[in-house]
Amino acid sequence: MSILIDKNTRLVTTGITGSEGRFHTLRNRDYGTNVVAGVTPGKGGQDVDGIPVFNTIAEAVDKQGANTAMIFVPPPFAADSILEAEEAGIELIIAITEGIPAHDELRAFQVIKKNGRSRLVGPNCPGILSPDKANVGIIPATFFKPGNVGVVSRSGTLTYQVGNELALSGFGNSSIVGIGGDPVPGTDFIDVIGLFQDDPETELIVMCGEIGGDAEEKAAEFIGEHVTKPVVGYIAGFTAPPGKQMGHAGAIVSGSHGTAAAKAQALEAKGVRVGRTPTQVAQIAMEILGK
Amino acid sequence: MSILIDKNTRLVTTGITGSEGRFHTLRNRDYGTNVVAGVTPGKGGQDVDGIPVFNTIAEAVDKQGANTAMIFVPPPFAADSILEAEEAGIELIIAITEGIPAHDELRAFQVIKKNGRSRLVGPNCPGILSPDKANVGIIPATFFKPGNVGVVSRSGTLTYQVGNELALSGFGNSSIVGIGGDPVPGTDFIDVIGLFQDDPETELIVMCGEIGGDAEEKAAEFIGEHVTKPVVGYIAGFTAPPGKQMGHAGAIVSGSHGTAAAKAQALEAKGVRVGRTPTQVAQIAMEILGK
Amino acid sequence: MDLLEYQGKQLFARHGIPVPSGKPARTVEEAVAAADEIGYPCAVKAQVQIGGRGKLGGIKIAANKDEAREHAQAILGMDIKGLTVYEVWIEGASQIASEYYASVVFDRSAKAPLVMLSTKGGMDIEAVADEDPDAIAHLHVDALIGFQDFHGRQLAFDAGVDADVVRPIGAFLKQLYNTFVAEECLLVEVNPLIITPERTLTALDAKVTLDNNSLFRHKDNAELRDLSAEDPQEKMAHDRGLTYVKLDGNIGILGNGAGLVMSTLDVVKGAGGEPANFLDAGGGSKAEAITSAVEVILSDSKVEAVLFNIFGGITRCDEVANGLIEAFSQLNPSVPFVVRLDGTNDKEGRQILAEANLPNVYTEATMDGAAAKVVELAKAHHA
Amino acid sequence: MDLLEYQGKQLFARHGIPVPSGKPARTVEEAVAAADEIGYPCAVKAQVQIGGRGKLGGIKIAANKDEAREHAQAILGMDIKGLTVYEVWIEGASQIASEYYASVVFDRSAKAPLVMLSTKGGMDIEAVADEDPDAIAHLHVDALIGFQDFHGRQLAFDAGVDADVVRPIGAFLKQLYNTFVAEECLLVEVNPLIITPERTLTALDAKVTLDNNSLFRHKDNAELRDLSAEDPQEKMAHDRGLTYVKLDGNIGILGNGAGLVMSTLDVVKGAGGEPANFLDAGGGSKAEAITSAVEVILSDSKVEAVLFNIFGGITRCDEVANGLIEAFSQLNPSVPFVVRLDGTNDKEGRQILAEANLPNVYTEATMDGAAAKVVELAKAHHA
Repeated sequence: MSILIDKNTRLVTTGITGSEGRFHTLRNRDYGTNVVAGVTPGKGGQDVDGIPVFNTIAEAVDKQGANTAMIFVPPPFAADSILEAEEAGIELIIAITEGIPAHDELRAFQVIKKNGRSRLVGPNCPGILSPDKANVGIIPATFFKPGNVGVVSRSGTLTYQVGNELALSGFGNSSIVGIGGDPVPGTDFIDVIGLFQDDPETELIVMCGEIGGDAEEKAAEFIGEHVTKPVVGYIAGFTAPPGKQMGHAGAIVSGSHGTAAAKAQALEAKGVRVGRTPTQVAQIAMEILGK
Repeated sequence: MSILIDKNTRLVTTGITGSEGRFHTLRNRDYGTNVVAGVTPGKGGQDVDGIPVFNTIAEAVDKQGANTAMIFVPPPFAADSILEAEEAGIELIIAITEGIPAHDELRAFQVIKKNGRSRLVGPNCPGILSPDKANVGIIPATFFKPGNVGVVSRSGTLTYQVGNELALSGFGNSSIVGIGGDPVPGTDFIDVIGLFQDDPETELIVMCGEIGGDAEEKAAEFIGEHVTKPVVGYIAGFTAPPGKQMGHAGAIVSGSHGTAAAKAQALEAKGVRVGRTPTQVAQIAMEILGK
Repeated sequence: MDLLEYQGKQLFARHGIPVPSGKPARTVEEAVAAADEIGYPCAVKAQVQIGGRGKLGGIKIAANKDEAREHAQAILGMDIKGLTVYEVWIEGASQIASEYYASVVFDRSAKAPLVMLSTKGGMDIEAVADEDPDAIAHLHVDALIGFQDFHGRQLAFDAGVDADVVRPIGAFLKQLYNTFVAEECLLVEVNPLIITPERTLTALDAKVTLDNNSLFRHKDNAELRDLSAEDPQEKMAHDRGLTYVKLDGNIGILGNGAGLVMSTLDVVKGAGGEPANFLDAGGGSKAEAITSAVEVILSDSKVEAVLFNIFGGITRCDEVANGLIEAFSQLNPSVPFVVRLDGTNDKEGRQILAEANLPNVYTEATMDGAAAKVVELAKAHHA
Repeated sequence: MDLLEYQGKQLFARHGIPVPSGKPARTVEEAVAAADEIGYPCAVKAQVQIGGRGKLGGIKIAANKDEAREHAQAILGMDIKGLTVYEVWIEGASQIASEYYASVVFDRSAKAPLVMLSTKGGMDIEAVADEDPDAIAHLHVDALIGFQDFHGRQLAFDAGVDADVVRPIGAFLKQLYNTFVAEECLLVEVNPLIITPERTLTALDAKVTLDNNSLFRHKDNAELRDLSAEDPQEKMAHDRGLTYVKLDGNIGILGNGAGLVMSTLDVVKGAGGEPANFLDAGGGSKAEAITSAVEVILSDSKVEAVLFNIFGGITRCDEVANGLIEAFSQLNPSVPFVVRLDGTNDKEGRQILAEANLPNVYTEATMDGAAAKVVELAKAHHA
């Protein structure tokens, strides 16, 4: 099994006629993802290498039964595209676009929460890979094979790095989920960890965090209360310079949260072993699963 | 039994230090309503004839356990007061204020719907009377006694008229609910009729409508599908001059809805007998309940 | 409050919605000066709120100054379906490639703003709605979320607009929606929304209904007036905070609360009478309001009898009685009054009336009885 | 993007938030002219984004023209905690009855704007937060609903402001929130928000952080600059679309993706090295971006070895290899490079590098191996 995407995924890409949208959509299809449509307003009726293009997402849902959307439009238009997917009834929206204004993200998140009919992953994320089933996004799939390790990460390239270390140690993956590092991610660590907990195929969960925010601290609380499967953590940024605080208000809000040390400590307090390098993560995984 | 208000009602009045707010709050208390607080910003710590006044509704909830709010503040501030009550966790908000801007009403309605924790009755309504239990609003209670007829009405004074005709015929009431005739009523006919249907004490439901909108037509549909108790209808405005349509758009939207004849017909098609005068309503009620 | 075309266009212009440049004029001289400034050809348009003014000669194109004068003379003061033209709007004549229809209306039934768009704009959009409803694209907007860019595209594609104007139409609808919200309108309607040969958009007409309850937040709008729609009696009532609609009969009606007044009209008509008006003195009517209301009712010379039907809630019957007494002392009416008082302080009210012993005032205990009595008195007075 | 005090105040003024009238100046003459125009006494305030400038002599009150000149001369060009003062802000001196604190911050954890208010304004609000957290009233705002009037009252009562300013404070917070939304800020902070002896409110300081990603919608804001904060290397990187932070070590680091770069810093440090910078070439890095990035890294003369750590997703390793080759042909670097390429088109990239046979370039298969190698090379180069 896998989480979020699999053989039932029917993908529509918004921004499919842009060069990046086209490149990665076709790569996703080559991998085996069921790409059923693309959307570019005004280009309805055209096709991209055989993939039919529509003017609206609603039309892609209506005519092609799309249930998953990959957002590849430029940042000024990305929140609009996310909301269009939401209103069209798309169940899973995966937003790759980087650089969306924070207030746009906030509004999109709140609308999705209000209506309660879609899940958003990202924005500014590499997407999701369920090896041998489907790949939606920009994760380089050749490094990964099916297996029992679920990976969730705030960072794109770091995900590949950690995933690769696991692969070199012989592990495959149930799914790899990039949740993105933007101010308002649609899906958090706890959401994905909860899905992995309920996924029968996943036997070990790897989470890759980084400095800033308190998503890792919240994940630690969640793991302590709800997760029975082993979790291995990694936090990037132990030696990074402290980020700029947003005025006194930022300091008041964040308190002692946010440093790599605080995050590692929060996770370890709930029994999560935290590797200090990607290589160590793989070593810990081997110890736990006894390979 | 009764619906919406009874001996468990713990009322807070916003705008209690205005002359109308004060007058009707004290009348409500004299009737036996459990008035626990008033709110006027800046007058916290004062009292109105022994009723403690607070600066915020949240404080009235916190200190006095208020669960029902009566909104009596002037129209420019009424939507704000409704939203304050909603955020403070008030379960039932009864807005008496007349003349609230339509867009304010729309926003307040949508917020209440989004959060799903409060019910709004009104605005621009006379309130609710559950005879011998509680009276919240401006309904002149002396005309009514407890009984088995539930009344729901869009109009204020027409409610008294119809209620009085029923009283003269010997009927008492479970509850009398004025839902108001404003563009965006918080509670519709169908909501109240549903409550009466589920109320064991109510044996007959009287609904008083008027021309305009399609609330009565929707109620007819609802009655046809969900209501087993007898319903008697009244529609004011058979001879009223046709109201001004809002442009062609208004005509397109409303179609043939909205006339008294169309409403009476819709109700009669679902087995609701519709009196042509308030006196006739009472006569039909007598025929049905066999008094 | 309904705005005149030119008031609506000026409001549109403030929000960046494209309209033809123009000027209003109340005299022929003003109209000619405006035409000169705008240039020829220009349109001279009667400013009245009624459909079909074009067919009745209320819109004319002037090719030069002489024609502008001639048209302004013809149109100013003319009668269009009972309305006198007090103002004209002079605007540059527009070239038209296509006529679309666009509107946003406060949809009470759905509790949401409804945006509509059609490529079949022009005079007969209601016929389009009847005969070819699919030709009008609809979209309800969640008021908390607002109108999104994709909504504009969706409507444009659904309506089947020309491909090259999909984005401009979407942007136009967004502006229209934002204007609807910012100005707290109940309706904004553009018919026709034209596409020029140069493929730009222009709102060639404007129909705007404002929410009277929101005017305290919109001082500029509150000062707008429509001279052609100002019936002196309705204006008098409005100035006094009363809701008054003139009807054709001879029985003056006063009640408190719109529902009760409508019910009273029905009962009077059922008793064989003809109401002369709808007058809602409102909730919490004080003595002065009642006195004012009597003055408004009696200013209609057709009135031959008056019915007061009061069921007090927030209104107190003693206040009503005192208002009636004051009205009698000021106006000394010659027609009979039937008064029915019930509700808050009804006993006090009846007592006050009994003690005042006004001439030609009859009290009745029930609404049905009061209606029967006033019909009888009106007939007697007429005879 | 963080604004200088005066830029924040000018932004506040556009939204009706009360600020002292003032003018910015970059020369002594401009400052004196501004002071003359504003009148005396006035404050001469150093425009740098760092706390404690007052204690370091960066804020002075001028009672007359001579003092204005003297203070401007002293402050312009001074160094405050490593930042050079290029601008001063001259504003009328304010009378202070009370000092409050008010802010709106984009709270990522709650996914909502957070509004805060305290009567304990002034220099040490963070100490208040630590020692007496109840002295700061908090409110998260639902972004779809917005800040309501009652929120303002609630905060004012919760913070315990003086009774006579409850409503003005509430209105001020609403303006502050609306500014936060309209300008798409990540932070607006007013400390102190003063109450004058006449009981009016004034924002005596302004701290505003804008969202760089939204600047395309805010042309005016996009043009604002903070001369004092412009490190030439960081500016060069920013102009080229790279994220660069200068550090203290001698090993230049380039990676793609912030997480991977941070991880690289950790691993290099773990191997005994000291990174000279953080440089994220971003997703989809093209050859030119890589060439630019090398130029930025080498512009730091302390760099003695460079590590490329690339794991290609949207970035293609062949592009990275070509960029590096181009950089070598342009810059002819004297320090050694360690390159680790994995991911999209990694084989092609390694092939290209092998064929180019660049001097002093070492390829490594793993991140750990690459880190060990670059540390070794840096030590050798340093020796």
